[in-house]
Amino acid sequence: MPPISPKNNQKNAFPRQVEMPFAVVQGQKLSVFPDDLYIPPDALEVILEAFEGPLDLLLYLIKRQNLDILDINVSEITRQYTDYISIMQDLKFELASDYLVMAAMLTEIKSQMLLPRVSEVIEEAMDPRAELIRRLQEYEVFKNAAKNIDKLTRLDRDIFLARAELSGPDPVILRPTVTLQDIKKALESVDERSRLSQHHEISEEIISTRERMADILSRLNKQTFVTFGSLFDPIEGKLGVIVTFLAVMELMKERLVDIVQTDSFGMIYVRAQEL
Amino acid sequence: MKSLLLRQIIEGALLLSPTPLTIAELENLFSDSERPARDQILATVEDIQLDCRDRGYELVEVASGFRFQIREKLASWMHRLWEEKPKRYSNAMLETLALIAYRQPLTRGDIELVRGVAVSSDMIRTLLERGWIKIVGHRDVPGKPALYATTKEFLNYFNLSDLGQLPELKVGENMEANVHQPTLGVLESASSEITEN
Amino acid sequence: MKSLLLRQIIEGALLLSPTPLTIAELENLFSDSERPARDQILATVEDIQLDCRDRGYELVEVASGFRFQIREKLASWMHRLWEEKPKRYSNAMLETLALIAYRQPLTRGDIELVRGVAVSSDMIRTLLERGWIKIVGHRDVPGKPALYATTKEFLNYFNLSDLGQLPELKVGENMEANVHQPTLGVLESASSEITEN
Repeated sequence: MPPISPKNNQKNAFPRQVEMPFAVVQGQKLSVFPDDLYIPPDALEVILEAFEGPLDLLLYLIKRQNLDILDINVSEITRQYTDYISIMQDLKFELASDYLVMAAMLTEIKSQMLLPRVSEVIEEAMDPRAELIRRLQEYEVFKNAAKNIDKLTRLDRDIFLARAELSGPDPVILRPTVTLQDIKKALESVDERSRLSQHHEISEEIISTRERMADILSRLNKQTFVTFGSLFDPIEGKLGVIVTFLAVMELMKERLVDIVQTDSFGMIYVRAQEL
Repeated sequence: MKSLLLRQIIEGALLLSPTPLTIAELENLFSDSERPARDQILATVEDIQLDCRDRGYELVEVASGFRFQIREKLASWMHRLWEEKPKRYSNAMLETLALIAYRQPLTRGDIELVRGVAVSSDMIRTLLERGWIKIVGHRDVPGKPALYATTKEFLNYFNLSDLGQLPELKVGENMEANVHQPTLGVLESASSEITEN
Repeated sequence: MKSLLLRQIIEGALLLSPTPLTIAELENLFSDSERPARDQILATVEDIQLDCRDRGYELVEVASGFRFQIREKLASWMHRLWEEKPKRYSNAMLETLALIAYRQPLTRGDIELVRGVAVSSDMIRTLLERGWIKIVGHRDVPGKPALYATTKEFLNYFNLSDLGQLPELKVGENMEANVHQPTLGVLESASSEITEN
């Protein structure tokens, strides 16, 4: 189901079409990767849980090699990233679709980098890595901002409210009224919430593909076909498009939709499968 | 410990605590190595009392310890604070009250664990002030956290004769039927869990 | 009104109120005939602030007004009163909060775009219930997604009086030297997008 097959990528990794050092460590240019990728399998779940998402994992991979975000070697990072992903999948670890989306994006960039270049001079704007670099930088800015917010002086951790009560007879105070129903509803909402948060973050996010599957199904019926393209909403950007795509593939696999294409390169139509 | 810092710590604790503090409880603010003598704490409390002479608040000793309170003569102005707006309680407050009502007795930590967000001292204070909850003991774990439970006044306000009359909880579709059983379990085991104050 | 009484009333009200009080709210403590000039109230507040210099508490101004709070340097002793460790917030929640704080108003989709992962509705709900964020409108695109912004309670909680006091956005240490123009562009437009609550 994932759009890429990491194992194969790994075999023809290092096409070496451009000889470019990916790291400078203590003044020495490195173009061969240190072979320290092995991570004990049981540590993986823990590691993955420690990441806030694919961008976070990528940042970690880049930082661990002391690489500069601006100068990442996409084939190498893609290889490492897909290694992680494939080990996860081998372990039948349910991966959030976001991680697969990123793998797809990396593979796309990598293939663009492999295309022959018209001009020797690679223009900054034409660099297929530009968007990824921009996103990594932007994410890092907010990852840092989150750390700074955590360090801010905070009520009930660093400072506390100073309060005193009124002495003397109880004044006539208009206090909020509360009904038993309010209390019952409050507890039900707590229970609901704690039930939801029992799934850990990653399996929870699988829902985004599943949610999308449900959305698509609700838009389809058995009588009429809709065009494949109409299922996509460009406003959602690349991520949304890929999630929709994954959702359609999943629906197909689960035999919930029919997909029809009458001639090659012709329109693709989708409808709900007859039960 | 310098007497200024000692004084600040005692002042802070008395203004933070939702309930009055005894001298023993004030002693417990300090680690063994820094703990001042009881006399010194008493003298500091007296010092603070003197210093408040002209303030809008005073430090008084009530049955269960010392507490800061606002002077009685200011009551008519203080009442204006509430006059217009009986503010609504926040969802956070209602959830805290609901958890104490259905799962009592439990600690602030228990509530945070279930709610997933912090419970402020202020929320506890408001519920204590309103007379709806009380401290029924302390759990016998490090730190001896206070165990909260609802009061008779809580039952009166809601016109209940006992907790069994609380509305039954709707069990969510996927929610296992474990909502009620453990709750009752907690209530029954409650007495064994409580260590007397 | 005598200035001593005026001061006591303001001190009392600030210690009694569970929420910070604005100057306007302090004015409302007084009947029309006795109400002091705004300047006089402000001067009194400053007076009280000065008087607390050596105390365990201080009078500070946060987003929704003035409040008494216990000094930060006393936190470790205050935690002994509260027994349990303060709640930690997950990185996911802090990142979401950071994005809303610096880029507000923005949609859940905007947050997901930067974080690269789905933002659970549960997290948004927790932030809404905590009172840290609110819906300020809906973006005029299909689906009309809600636009989120931070609240005054968020600022109060983090001891800030306005969004301008948030720490500056910084790129990582490794990248400081070679920040790209486009990134800077993004950052600059971000700050101009922040509107006061």
